[in-house]
Amino acid sequence: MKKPDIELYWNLRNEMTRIRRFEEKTGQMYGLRKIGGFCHLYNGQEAVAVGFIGAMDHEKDKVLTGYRDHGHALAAGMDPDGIMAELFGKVTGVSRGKGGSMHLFDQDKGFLGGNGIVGAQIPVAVGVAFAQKYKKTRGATAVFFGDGAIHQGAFHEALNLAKIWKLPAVLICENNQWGMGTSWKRVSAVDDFSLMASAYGVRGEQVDGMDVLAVRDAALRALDDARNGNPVLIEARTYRYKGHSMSDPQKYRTRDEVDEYRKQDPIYLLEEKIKAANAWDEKLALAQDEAADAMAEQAVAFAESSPEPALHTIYEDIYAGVPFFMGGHDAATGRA
Amino acid sequence: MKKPDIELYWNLRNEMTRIRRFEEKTGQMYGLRKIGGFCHLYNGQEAVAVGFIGAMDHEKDKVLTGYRDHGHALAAGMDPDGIMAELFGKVTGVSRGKGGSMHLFDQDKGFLGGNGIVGAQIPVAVGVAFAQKYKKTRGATAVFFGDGAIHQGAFHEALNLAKIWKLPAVLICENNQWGMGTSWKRVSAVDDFSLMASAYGVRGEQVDGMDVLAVRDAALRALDDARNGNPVLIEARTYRYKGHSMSDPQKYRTRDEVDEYRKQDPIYLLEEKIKAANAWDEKLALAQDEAADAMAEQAVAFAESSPEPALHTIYEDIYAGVPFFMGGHDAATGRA
Amino acid sequence: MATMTYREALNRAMDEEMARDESVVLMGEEVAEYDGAYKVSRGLLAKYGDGRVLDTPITELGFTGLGVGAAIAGMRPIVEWMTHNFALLALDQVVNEAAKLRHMSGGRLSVPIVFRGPNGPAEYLSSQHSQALASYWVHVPGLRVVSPSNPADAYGLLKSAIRDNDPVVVLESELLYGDKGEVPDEETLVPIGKAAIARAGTDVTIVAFGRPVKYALEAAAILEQRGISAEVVDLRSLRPLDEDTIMASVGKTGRAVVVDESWPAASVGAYVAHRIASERFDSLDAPVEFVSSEDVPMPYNHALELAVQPSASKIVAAVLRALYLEA
Amino acid sequence: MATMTYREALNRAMDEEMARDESVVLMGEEVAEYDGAYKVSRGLLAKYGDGRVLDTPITELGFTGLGVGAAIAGMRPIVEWMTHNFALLALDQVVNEAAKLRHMSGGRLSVPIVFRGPNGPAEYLSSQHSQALASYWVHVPGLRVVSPSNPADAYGLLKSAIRDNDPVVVLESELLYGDKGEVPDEETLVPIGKAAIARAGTDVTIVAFGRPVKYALEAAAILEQRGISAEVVDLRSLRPLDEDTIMASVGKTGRAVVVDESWPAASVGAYVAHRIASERFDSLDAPVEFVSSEDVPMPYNHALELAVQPSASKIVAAVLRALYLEA
Ligand SMILES: Cc1ncc(C[n+]2csc(CCOP(=O)(O)OP(=O)(O)O)c2C)c(N)n1
Ligand SMILES: Cc1ncc(C[n+]2csc(CCOP(=O)(O)OP(=O)(O)O)c2C)c(N)n1
Ligand SMILES: [Mg+2]
Ligand SMILES: [Mg+2]
Repeated sequence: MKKPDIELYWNLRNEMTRIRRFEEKTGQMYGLRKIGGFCHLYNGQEAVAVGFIGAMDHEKDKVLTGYRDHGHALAAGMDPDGIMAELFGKVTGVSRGKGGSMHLFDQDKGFLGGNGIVGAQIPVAVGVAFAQKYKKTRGATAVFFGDGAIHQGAFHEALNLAKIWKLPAVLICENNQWGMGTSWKRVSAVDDFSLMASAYGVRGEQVDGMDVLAVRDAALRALDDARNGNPVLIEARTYRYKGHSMSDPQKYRTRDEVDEYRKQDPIYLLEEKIKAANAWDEKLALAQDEAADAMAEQAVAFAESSPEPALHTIYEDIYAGVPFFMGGHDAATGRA
Repeated sequence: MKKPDIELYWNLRNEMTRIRRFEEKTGQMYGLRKIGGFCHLYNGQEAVAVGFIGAMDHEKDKVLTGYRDHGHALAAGMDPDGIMAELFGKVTGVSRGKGGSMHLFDQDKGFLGGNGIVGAQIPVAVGVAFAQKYKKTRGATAVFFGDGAIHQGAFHEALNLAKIWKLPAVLICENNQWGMGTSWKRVSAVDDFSLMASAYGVRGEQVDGMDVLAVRDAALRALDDARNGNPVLIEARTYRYKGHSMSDPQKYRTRDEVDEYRKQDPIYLLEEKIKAANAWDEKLALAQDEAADAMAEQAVAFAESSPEPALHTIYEDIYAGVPFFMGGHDAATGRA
Repeated sequence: MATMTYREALNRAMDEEMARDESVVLMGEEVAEYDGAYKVSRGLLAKYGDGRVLDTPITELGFTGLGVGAAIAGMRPIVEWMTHNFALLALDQVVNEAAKLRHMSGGRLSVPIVFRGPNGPAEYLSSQHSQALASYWVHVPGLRVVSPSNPADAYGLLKSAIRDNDPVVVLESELLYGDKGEVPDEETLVPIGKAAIARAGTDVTIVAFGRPVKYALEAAAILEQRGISAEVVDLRSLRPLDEDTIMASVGKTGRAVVVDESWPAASVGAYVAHRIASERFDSLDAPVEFVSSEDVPMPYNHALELAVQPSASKIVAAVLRALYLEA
Repeated sequence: MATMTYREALNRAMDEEMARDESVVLMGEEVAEYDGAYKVSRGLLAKYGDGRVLDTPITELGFTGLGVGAAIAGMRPIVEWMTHNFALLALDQVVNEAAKLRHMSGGRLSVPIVFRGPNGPAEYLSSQHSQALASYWVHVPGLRVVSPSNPADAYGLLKSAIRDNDPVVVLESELLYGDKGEVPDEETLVPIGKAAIARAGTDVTIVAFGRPVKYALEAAAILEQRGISAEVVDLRSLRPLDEDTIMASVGKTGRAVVVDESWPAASVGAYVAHRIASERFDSLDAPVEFVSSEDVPMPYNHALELAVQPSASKIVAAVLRALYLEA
């Protein structure tokens, strides 16, 4: 066993804590109706985004995911203010209030969204990897999707393409065990998704998605393979604490099941490791927690104080250059 | 080794010969412009349809396939006259001249088409199997598709559904080694399609698609599994002698490659087996050939002498009962 | 007459038809154990069991195709799409299989299947989840398409759809599911292909379908204050279209406003407007007005998303234009 | 001016743009080693190599999505669909990704991609292979759609499409690929969004796009024999639509016939007819006539499939109706 890199551990703890606290604040704001629509929280799964994305090279690597995207966006280094403002629908949001919770983007951070159609991000991500290979950037692309998404044809078509064209793509199935109210076991033919890699002659690996260090190691291996033209499929076994979206009554599972998984909480597990290495520092932990809370508070303050987008912006961001539209209607009157 | 069933061998030879001669006649008729459009001949692949469909129970089993469907239709017992008339676009055709070569149907024979969208027949077939299970018919459904079709998302989604719902479906990939002008090797991540079964926890089997007896054995095993709720994926390795469709100049392969496969011709291979069993009967063989030719001639005569569909039939066969259409146009004048 | 929600009315239709006909099954994402993403299938699993109410994996193309296969093999499946937005993944199976199998087989096959789910905008969902996709289905011969605007029609049209021997696409609306209305106690089938006069009037005809019918009725109430009598035609069925009812109304009023929450180009609304302009050329007193969605993807921000959609006030403005009156 | 086929014109456009810009790549089924199912990409593999001209597996959804991803990552992919019929499988990636990524990202992403391939009927192909699907693309904000009717436009519009910073859908036609016409020797870009007057006239305006423009011109020639002067407007671009050119022509002639080889309901043609009827209400001398495909799936039999489609004689008949003349 190699010597634990304590500084790394603390960094990972910090990243996970930031996401956890951001999501808790997001939940509160949803309760206050500052945020509307579908809002999918990442609590419980932090080790996957932090472990994987933290192992990436943000100068050249790219990340795509589904609608449960706050965690990945933060892990990629996106500005929490811009994210929260987006959730509030403000014009200062990362997507100018057009996208909302499911559609966060920041190409400067290599974060290419934020997709609402289950599985659709997988071929898109493989296309990003295509461009990386074509342009010889040496970058790789990681695409995250759920246990529900793996059944989509898009997964199958994209993984085959990634393999035959030797694209630098890593497909990470975050098996949080539920696709909305459906247990993954009821809709899956296999009980280990990494097995599905063999249908495409790619390497498959299952990893404990509650263990941020394990995810990080798997990520480093997979990114290395991918950069050498060998795409990889990873199943990260994890769990979501909250409902599917904010409106989910969660009748399909028991409190006990959730509690069972909370015992393997990724932040807690990492803290135990730090303690086992005799490197626990209560003050540092507190400082991280407080900074994370302050970050979330500040994001809300920014979002609150930001202006709404002007009505005419509905005609913007549709085409490059000057907006045009078929009939030239006026939004207020419907008049041409 | 079990004792050869000589009568069966002769029956299989007869079935394969009928298809071969029918397709040769079809090719001639295409050359004479009696048939138009896309017309995909089955020459070389006869052992797959005959071996598999011949092992089915036509009282309760069902067959679906793609656009290369003449062989399967004949193997299912469809009337050659009605098929040829369909290729001629006559109203006496099995689909009243509406469907043509790619869309043969005869539900009385359990033959549910004839599909032009690559891979689309797979979920449809799994749905037919669903109905069989639901109605407890004890029937099974076989669906044929190509090496090109297996990459389609439809395959992936359908096989997963078949498995989790324990449907009586057998998926047969006829790997004739070319998807139009594309060698299967260039677009496939694995070199044995039956391996893909493992991604769905179903049994996969590769079979020599030039050996009608091997196909038949595999079919009996697979149908048995299917009837017990265990879907099966079969790869039948075969070869097509003719171009992809009638308009294919076939620059992508050499004469030599085709000749190499002709040495393993399924009819020839079976004849060798009959001979090895000392059961060759030259007269019987000749009689079969002549009957097959007569069948094809008769089909052409029927098609030739059949009437064209009347113009007003364009408004028929769209909805059950009385035809209706949105604007009530008159085909001749475009007038409402 | 019982009062029930649009959601309950759909549920009752499925319940009655499943009780009546063993060949009716329901499949889709979350329809069984979760009782439906929008609770339209509530209680059906408990009543009919998991052989007839089936949770599918998230594979729109696959399970839609599976439904088509079951239909040609003698069943009457109801396929629920969690929303029509996701049905774009299944379009091929609807357009190339369901709509064409009868035709390609020269009439040999029947495809008695219902595709249903919410269509059109809900709230705060941005562009991928807020599309009104009626045009994609109405364009295609071989399909029937209905769009109930109230609980009674939701009940009666869905029952007709399930009994129909052709594929029927049902356009529901998330924002209508909670709406209440009277539904006959006795079993009632609303025929596919017949529009309804939702409100009688004499000065102008407002043609709408689905959720915008509500706005049309609101607009008519506002217009009444100004002494303008608007007739509201609720299309109910988009394919076939009940041109007789539309033309009779416009023939009487001489003015028409068509409302469609879809984008304007290549839309159902524009088609209806064209048909009216063409058939009533000689008697129209003003151009047919068309109130559609703005020609933009739906934004997330609530004020923006409302501005994009048809509304009672946009309809009122259009009626005033049709009457050459000041706003 | 060189004379070349429509196919060669498309090929030249791709060749020039690939030579000029390294970020342009071509992918699709059979585009490389087979030189294209319809030989539109002939020679490009030999010239640009298999890194830039790529044969895909038969996975329309997958490779279309891959193209979208490459586009947001800075490339300019050309995705060839063997025909638009098969693109129904890829619709989600076009409608929900390509058309919306700029919007959902608040303008951060660009999606410079071209989707192209033959659309509309060929011959003897039955229902699944003979669909004119313009409506599906034209309906959607975020896309641009062009429909060249001749070699010069095929060349100039495809070049513009490749350079455009938004997703552009190009509707070609198998039955036009062999047509010859003059194409400028020097590099020429036909702007997206501008219609052309394909033939000037004074008595009636025929509006068409794609292959039916040929029938419109044939009809105009026949009508000339009868002393009727028809103006033919070739839309070229369907989104955006050049309403100025359409309205100017109809303003002058007072009569319009719209031709569209798609099914009538929720079609581009019906939308254009509606716009004309609405904008030229005061000056139209007759209802706008609409010649579309019959509202039926395409049959295989050749006589039937011809009867289903627009033709010069159907257009002539429609013009005569618009002029209140006997046939
Ligand atoms: C194509 C499509 N079908 C259905 C939906 C509705 N939907 C949104 S999330 C979801 C469940 C996805 O589960 P999973 O992939 O496990 O991801 P998780 O939510 O657990 O992160 C469904 C069915 C959708 N957005 N897109
Ligand atoms: C969805 C779709 N994409 C493309 C085509 C055009 N096409 C017809 S057959 C074919 C090749 C199929 O090859 P394979 O599956 O190996 O079957 P085979 O022709 O060899 O029997 C293609 C690309 C189609 N019909 N449908
Ligand atoms: Mg999940
Ligand atoms: Mg093949």
